[in-house]
Amino acid sequence: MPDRVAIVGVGHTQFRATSPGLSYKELMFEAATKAYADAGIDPRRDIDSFVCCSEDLSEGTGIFDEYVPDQIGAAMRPVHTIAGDGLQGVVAAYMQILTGAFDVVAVEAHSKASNILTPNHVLALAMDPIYVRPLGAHPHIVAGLEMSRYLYESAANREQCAQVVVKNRGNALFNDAAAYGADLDPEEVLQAAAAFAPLSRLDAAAPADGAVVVVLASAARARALDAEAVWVLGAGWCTDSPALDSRQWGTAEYARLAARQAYRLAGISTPSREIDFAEVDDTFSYKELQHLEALNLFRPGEAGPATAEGLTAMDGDLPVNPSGGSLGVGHLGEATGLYRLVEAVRQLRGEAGPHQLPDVEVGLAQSWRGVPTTTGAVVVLGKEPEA
Amino acid sequence: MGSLEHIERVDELGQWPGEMPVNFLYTVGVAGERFLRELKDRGRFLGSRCPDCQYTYLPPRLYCERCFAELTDWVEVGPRGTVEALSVAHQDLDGEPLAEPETFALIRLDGADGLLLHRIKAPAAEELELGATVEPVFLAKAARKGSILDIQHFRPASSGRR
Amino acid sequence: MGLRRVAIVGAGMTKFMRRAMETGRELSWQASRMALDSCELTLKDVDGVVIGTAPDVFDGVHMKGEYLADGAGAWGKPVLRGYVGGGTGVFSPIQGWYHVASGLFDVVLVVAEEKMSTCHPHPQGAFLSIFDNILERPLEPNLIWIFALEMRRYMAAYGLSKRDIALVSVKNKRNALDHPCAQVAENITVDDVLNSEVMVWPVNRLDVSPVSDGAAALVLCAEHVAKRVTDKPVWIDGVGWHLDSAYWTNRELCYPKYVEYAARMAYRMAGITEPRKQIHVVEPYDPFSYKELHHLEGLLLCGKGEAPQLTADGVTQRNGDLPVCPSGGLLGVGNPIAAAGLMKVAEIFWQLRGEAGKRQVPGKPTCGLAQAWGDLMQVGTVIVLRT
Amino acid sequence: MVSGREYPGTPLSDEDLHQGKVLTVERDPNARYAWDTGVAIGRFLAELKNGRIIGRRCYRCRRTVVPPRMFCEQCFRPTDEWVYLKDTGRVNTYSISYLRWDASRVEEPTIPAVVEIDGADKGMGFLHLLSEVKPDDVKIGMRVKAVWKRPRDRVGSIRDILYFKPY
Repeated sequence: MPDRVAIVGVGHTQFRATSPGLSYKELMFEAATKAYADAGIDPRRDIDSFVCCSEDLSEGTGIFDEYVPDQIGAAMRPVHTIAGDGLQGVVAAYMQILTGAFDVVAVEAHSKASNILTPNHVLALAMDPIYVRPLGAHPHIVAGLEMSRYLYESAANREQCAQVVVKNRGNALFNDAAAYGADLDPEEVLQAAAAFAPLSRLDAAAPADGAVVVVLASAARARALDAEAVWVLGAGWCTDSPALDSRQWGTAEYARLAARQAYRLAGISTPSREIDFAEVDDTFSYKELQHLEALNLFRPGEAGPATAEGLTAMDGDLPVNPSGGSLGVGHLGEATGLYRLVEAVRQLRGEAGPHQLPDVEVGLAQSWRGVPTTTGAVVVLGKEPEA
Repeated sequence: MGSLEHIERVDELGQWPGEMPVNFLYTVGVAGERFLRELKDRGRFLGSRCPDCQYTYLPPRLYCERCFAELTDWVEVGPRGTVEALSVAHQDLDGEPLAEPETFALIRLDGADGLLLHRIKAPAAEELELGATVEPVFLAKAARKGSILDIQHFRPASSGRR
Repeated sequence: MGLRRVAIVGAGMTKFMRRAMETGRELSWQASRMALDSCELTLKDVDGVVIGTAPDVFDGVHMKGEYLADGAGAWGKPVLRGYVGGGTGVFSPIQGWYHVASGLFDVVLVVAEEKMSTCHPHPQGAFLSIFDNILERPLEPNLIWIFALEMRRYMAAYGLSKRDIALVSVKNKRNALDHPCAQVAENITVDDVLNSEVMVWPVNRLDVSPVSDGAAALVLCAEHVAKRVTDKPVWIDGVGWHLDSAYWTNRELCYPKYVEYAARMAYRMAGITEPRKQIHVVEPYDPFSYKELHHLEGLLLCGKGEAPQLTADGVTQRNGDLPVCPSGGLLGVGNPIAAAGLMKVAEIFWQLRGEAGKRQVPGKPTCGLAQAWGDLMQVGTVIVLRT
Repeated sequence: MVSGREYPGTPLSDEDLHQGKVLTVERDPNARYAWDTGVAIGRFLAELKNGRIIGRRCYRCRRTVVPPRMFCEQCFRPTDEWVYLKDTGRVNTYSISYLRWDASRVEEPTIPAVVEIDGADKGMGFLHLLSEVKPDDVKIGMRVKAVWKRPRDRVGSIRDILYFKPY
């Protein structure tokens, strides 16, 4: 069992569909300023290493990692980019601290999705150039296909998926940072225009702009800092086949394997009983259900009925996405998972304000990198260093 | 926040346009050459099989992703197959509504384990279900280029033995 | 220090080529499979994977790490893609090091790939997008501008001539004649370099490494595994990386301070106090002839402005007192960006094991170093290996 | 190195690729963007349109920097005030380019340079072009002055400065 690592600071901007008054550097500076204030540290003195999460083509810059250090206090320091989701950045920081060579590591991720004029053309460049792209399909066809397979295998239905949308956009009404809170009923979701049937327009999270910074520290440093620590109990990450032809379609195999690694590190054997709430990826409504089953929080086929019964609502047995999720907050690109981690930290600190859950001790944050990937990460957090 | 000054009037907001100023030319690779030439020249599907993992890749691969063996066992699969997932696209890449919705499917060709993504055209595509049997419609031989688009689309299989 | 020891036990690479028939995934598999075969391990033995690959605009694939994952052996495994521009190739084993040193992984496959030939009409076009999108791209800079600007500054600071610098190309291209994977090995003279076409003065065609396709891979493992699989482990004793400010036009370009900081970090970890005495063979990054000299100075292997004299005196020849780029380097073997950096680490691995064949440096070296550099003349990555 | 082993990889010639000897797929990425210029660069561009170069000053480290930014990368704090700079400066370094951005060749070379701007701290410059000077006559440390587009042609761009020339 490795030593514990703590989250000692979190900061983020508001999330909105556009952010026209600020450059990406200025967004990052705001999130970093808040996170370092939260941790009570000076990055020029106290942070040993920095991890930024980005993909070049999401930024429109050939080697984007060039442009990250200055606005997060990282110029002339050990800095590296993870071309991945913010939670993958967190595991990179976690490992660095576990080596014993680093005490404090900061992780940054952001979204300037509004600056991409041809987002689906860009996303199509992530599809196989020989066998998939020539078909000319919108990349979200992958989600439509996966949803059809998931509904077929799990016996979940579109109504249950619509209830995920209603719940998450409703939860977002109580999260000031969220971009897309709305008061909907399931019928309105079901009647939304078909996009990639069975997926409707309202089944998909809309993108939003914003930046997130998180500070991690070794146990010794966390105790020395005047910050309220939340502990990383376990972390896991995994990739299934990147190719459409040989991946698992009905189940989220990457999430199952990532959770298995995280639970093993956290010493969790019955996640549905030991985890009090979860922030899971809901880039598409059905993904929340599929992910809950892969995370072993519900048995296969049970996440849909459980959602319909309200078990995943704010006042349910296992609240899921009290933040509003990506459907309610907005999809934050590579910052999506990192913001979920921030939300889990806030809940465990009792600082979630109007969407605070009562009596929570252990929370889970999970990410998926979106279509067409099969990559995801899981971090289990707790109030105390021992699970 | 963070900074000491901000833009306070919308007429001071600015954007700067740009693009990725390149084009791409991809080789189809060692396994792709064999697969696409067979498609072009003979209208046949070749998969590559890993005997240890008992898995037949389609499109074929040079290596087994599960055990890293080099795959040298090429097997003919299809042309018929089973629909394993279905989706109807209503938007194009620009997010604009398609005049005619298009049906896409993941198809498991008979004898393969891997799934092929392609278009389905059928008189009543909305009535198609998972598990349906489909068959490819190829371009005329002279028009084929050694591309996945040498298959125009799949369609529900005419009755008869698979 | 108490850090967990990490060994390199296997290495593999493809030929470096101007244009490869293989897809990037196939190249990755070829190098990875060779690396595993070289230490008689199989994919089953691998717990985690690190992918190093530089800009997505070369391969023409968005989220390139995802695309390459199965070829890199990541099916169903934890995989991260780290990214520091041209520094990526040496950073990827550093990232592998923190995976194993953290205690979470016992065997990690490190894979680097680049397929630049995909980019048309010329890969240099992709480099336009690495410049500041608002203040520099409108000036339509060519990549070589910034190196010419840096080279000019370096020459001016120390009164160097192009002749002093051309010796590096002559040496490395000749060394590469003994490398079976080399793309541009040849026997040339200083006058050949000076008479080759001027690209951006003071940079001539033969001062520059080529555009390449290729892949390389290493197998890293924990001490207890290393002792089981080989009697010749090579230990990663020091790692360092630093990223300087993105505002490159505000920095003194004549000296790579970020390389010095990265080197000092690695030397501290490895207990190196007198690098010139304690290090026996080095592979500094040489995408341009002057960069080898620049980097030898940044690595504190000689004084500022002294590397040209070292070169003129033959000290850096393969049979010299401090062999530099015995592989043939990027100038001779080729420059598939990330793969070229990892090739340098593989070369030190082979040199320390006495397995470098015709390229073997005399004197049974026991300590070597590889270094890479990248971004806007901004990042240094350094790894110190010992037998 | 495992001696005698055949290294993998199948090299192709340019003809193999372009004359159909191997199969290929083409793609125009159509990856287009519009970046928010934000506070610092937005103001910088607006001032260029006015024919002025503006920087930003940090009260803690007392540096005046250009290009301007709203944060100080040395101190990690907000920068404090705008400072108008001169449109003159010194050549920090330069080169002579026979290549366009896409690697095609030009007959008449261009002269890219880093120009340190008067009024900013030492070493603070930006990338631009030199002209009205023979390439062989350029020297590091040479004094130069911006040559601006006519006011009505300026759009708020780094190219509102045509180039710098000796003065």
